Amino acid sequence: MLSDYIPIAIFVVVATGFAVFTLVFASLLHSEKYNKVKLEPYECGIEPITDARDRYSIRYYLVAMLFVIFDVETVFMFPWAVIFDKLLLFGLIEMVVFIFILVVGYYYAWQKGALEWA
Amino acid sequence: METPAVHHGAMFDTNELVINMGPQHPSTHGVLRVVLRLDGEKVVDADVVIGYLHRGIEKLSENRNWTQIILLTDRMDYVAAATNNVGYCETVEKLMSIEVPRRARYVRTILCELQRIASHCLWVGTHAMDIGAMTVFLYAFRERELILDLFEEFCGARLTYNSMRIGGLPLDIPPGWDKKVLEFCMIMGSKVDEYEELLTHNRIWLERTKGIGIISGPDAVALGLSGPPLRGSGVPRDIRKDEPYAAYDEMAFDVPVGSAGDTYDRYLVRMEEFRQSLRIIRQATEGIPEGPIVGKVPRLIKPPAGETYHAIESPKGELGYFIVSDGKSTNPYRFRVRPPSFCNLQGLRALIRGHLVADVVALIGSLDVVLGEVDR
Amino acid sequence: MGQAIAFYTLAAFILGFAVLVVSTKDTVHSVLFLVLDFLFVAALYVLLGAPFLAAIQVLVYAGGIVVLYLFVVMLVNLKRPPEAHQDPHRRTKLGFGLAVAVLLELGAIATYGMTRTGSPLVVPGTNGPLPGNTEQVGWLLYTSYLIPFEIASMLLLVAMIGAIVLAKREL
Amino acid sequence: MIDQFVIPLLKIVVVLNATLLGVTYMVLLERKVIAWAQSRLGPMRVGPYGILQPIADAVKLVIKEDITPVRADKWVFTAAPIISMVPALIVYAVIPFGPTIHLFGRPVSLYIADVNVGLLYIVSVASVGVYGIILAGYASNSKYPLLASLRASAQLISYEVAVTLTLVSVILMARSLSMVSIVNAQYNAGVWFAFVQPVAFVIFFIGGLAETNRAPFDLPEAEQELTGGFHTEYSGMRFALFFLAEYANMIVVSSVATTLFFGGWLRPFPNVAALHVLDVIPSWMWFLIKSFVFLYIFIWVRATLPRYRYDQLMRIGWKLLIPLAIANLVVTGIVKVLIA
Amino acid sequence: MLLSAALFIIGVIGVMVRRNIIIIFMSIELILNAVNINLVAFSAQLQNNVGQVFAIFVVAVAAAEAAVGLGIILAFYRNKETVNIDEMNLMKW
Repeated sequence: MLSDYIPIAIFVVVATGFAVFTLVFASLLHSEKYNKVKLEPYECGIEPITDARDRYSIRYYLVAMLFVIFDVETVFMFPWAVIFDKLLLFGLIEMVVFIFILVVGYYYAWQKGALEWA
Repeated sequence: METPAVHHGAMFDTNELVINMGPQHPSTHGVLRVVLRLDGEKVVDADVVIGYLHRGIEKLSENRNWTQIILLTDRMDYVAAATNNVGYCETVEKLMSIEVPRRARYVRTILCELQRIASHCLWVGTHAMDIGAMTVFLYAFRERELILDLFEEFCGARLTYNSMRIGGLPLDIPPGWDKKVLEFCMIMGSKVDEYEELLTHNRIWLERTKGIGIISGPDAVALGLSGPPLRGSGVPRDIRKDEPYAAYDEMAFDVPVGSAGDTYDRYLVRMEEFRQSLRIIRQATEGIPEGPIVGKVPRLIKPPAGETYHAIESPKGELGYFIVSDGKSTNPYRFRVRPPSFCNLQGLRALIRGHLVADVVALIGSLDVVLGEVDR
Repeated sequence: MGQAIAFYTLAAFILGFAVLVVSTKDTVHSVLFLVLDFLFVAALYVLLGAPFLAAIQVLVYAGGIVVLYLFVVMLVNLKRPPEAHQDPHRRTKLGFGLAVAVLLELGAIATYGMTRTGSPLVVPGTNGPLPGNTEQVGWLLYTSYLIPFEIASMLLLVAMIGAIVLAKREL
Repeated sequence: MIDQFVIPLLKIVVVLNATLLGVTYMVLLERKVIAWAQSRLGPMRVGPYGILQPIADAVKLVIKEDITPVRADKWVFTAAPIISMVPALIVYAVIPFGPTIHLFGRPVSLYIADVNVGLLYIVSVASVGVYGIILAGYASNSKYPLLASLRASAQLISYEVAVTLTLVSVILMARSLSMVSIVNAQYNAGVWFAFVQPVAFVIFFIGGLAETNRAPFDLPEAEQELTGGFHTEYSGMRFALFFLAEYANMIVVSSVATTLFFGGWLRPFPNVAALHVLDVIPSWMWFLIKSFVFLYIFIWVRATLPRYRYDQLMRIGWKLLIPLAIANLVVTGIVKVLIA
Repeated sequence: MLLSAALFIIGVIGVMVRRNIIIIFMSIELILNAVNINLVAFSAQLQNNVGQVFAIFVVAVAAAEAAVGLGIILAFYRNKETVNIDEMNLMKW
């Protein structure tokens, strides 16, 4: 049971080690001839006029928020799907009610234009 | 002016972000700089900044003799150099009232139309590339290569041809060249279908171009647009038909016009122009008359005092030359070009307002500007 | 033994990152530490025999909620550091008092819990014959805890609507 | 001890190397296939037919100057590619390349781990990968990357919803979250799930294209609009890590599509005994062949289609794929109840 | 258990000490996580999965809380241009 996860743990360590190693390895080899202009952030050859970390559209937040909600809802569905054979009709009704409530919210978001992007 | 549709988005926060697109940007077709004011991804307003490729061709021309200027005009619209040469030479011929022999006019027509196809090839490739279809780009360049080969055989150069002389042509067409041109017409016809197959009915392409950057006919006229952007809006203005030059009065061809005035219509107009150009080239090549290639031109070109304006239909639109001669010196007193790209670029700000960042590149592409011509 | 080592290592990481979350000046770094913290908590869940919950922890917390945080941090672009000026009127003392009280309570629970270790409480019927953690959790969720489950969906609906309303410019 | 640590470690090393090799040659393959599609030759200079090109690329990326922009958040800037890379690699832990086989008289399973939350593990690990992109954009402190990273992360999470919802209907069929059990369920059912769940497969594949930022959904790195996307400011090895992560993710999507919808390591018609000549090809080869087909489609699509615009992309995700996924889920449930 | 308590305390301290409301929210997430660890630990100790079920509910609640809470932060930020908790005295807007 738990031993199933040991390989995963090893893999995480190996993968991270690999990523870090390549960066360190490359940093030992590559050349460094910097100058001020080269280190400027790219903005099509123009000196940046405003700070990049300016404010961005709130729609990104809305998308992320909807994602979190949907994510949680999907998480509830996973165990349901696994044991569906034992629940059958009862389970189906449960989930239809659940999805219906979700769809109400989805419809609201759609109506309010939270899904629009232009 | 067309106001962009107001979406639900207007309810949400509007924080503007100023971002420079260009001069060093992969898809501003050169060194165009567009300063975008964005709300999220939507363009609230834009400033078009030009001048990064200014070489002072107009001023330089005042210190060159009349023949040397042909060489300078090559460098304006560098993807359609022959057209520039024709426009300039015809203006001077008009100023000096020189009769150009028919054979020379036919060859000029062929060169102009080959050039139009080459320019449109470059346009369709880059325009498709802007919208993310990378394959069309290489297909179009493959065919453009054939045209460049033809030009190379004709005048030895592949980009800046210097292929005209005042009063006619510098040299006659090489033997067998006309056959090769006809052969090219055969190949090109099917290749245009190939491009259309990849794009015209592609749903993503339709979604990306239909209804994007709509400009009505009267608006397009008011903004001074010309060429395909004007015809895409339904105005059937084509100098080849309206004020024929070279041998266009002897050619049968149609002027395609759009209806909606959106990016897709401009695309369709140009695609149809491919076919019409091929039609013209075929007629001209088959009916090419015998005769001299240069008219009666004095040894020292010195037009009489006066001024004239002459325009031709370049691949991009109305290419006009305004030349003043003082009648005393061997160079023009004033030399002024009305480049189609420059005037078409006027429309950009009106077009992109209210659209998304991704549409900006599509719209720059649909205007088909060449910065060498804009900045001169 | 191996489990104990793993547990204490993970615990050390969790606490370390938690401290970093609270103490880091840069909000984005703080969010980053929060993600790492959550990932280690997920590892801890696996250790405690709750792999399903661990996956949820990663999926919802690390992959969802924290992305939301990150977006908000980027949206509100902190031009002036919020810690700049102090307000003497904050009722920190009361807060610490509360914290201590909660700590005591937790300590009591913990001690209680430890005294009970000897007799694992097996509620009959809940650990049905189902194999696998997901199945067991699912079974419980969709039989005994049906009402909370549906209420949770209502809660999420309300949250969604609330967030949309809040995010709009004109309230 | 050996079973618990050494063998997994060996398998990990093998898988890691295979992945890296796969990724590098994937890049070459992509360049070649696209070149052929465009009537070009593609890389031809390094080695015969350019087969050593990936090595040259790797050497170049390693010795290339690595620039950190002045106003960047230095630590996050370095951490972002690592955060992007690690999830892309560790997903391979649960992908079954084949069943248990006997090697040197010892049963060896051709997967690193078979955990009973396998599918959920993939989804959740993949969801962590989004940080790499957001943080890359944030840390660069440059407008194009920042805009692109916000775009990218919104895109990734949007399509993740659709993909995850779709997976639920697959689980309904397989009754398990374990990848190995899902393949076995297809063996028992005698049919690949792609034929039972075509809608789910289509949604998954479109979502997969979007999740890996591939054409026609390659907006986050839309060269023509946002220059280089979120890795505009990256160069050298840090850029290489992003690149590796992206291609590794492509392979993951192909493998998962193979496992979930095309029977994983099973040969075609696994239950028809008459076709057992197909067993000549070992099971892991079947897996690789099927995955390769998907990778080829990825490349093919890229060479063919233009790119969607951002709002269209979000509209497809939220207004088309998600309702479709929900409907598919409900229909699957109803059908299952009716059958039972 | 001790771990959970310690995490809880760090969370509480975070709420108390920091003035950046986003960090305060993150501290609240830490507290919720502490609760979850507790639930899971008990569930493991008592061989009973109910704790895990409740932990899932806690996750759902956390998601809802984050969505609405951050929505409030955004609304607040738009009005006051700050994320300092001390300036958030609701009645005086």
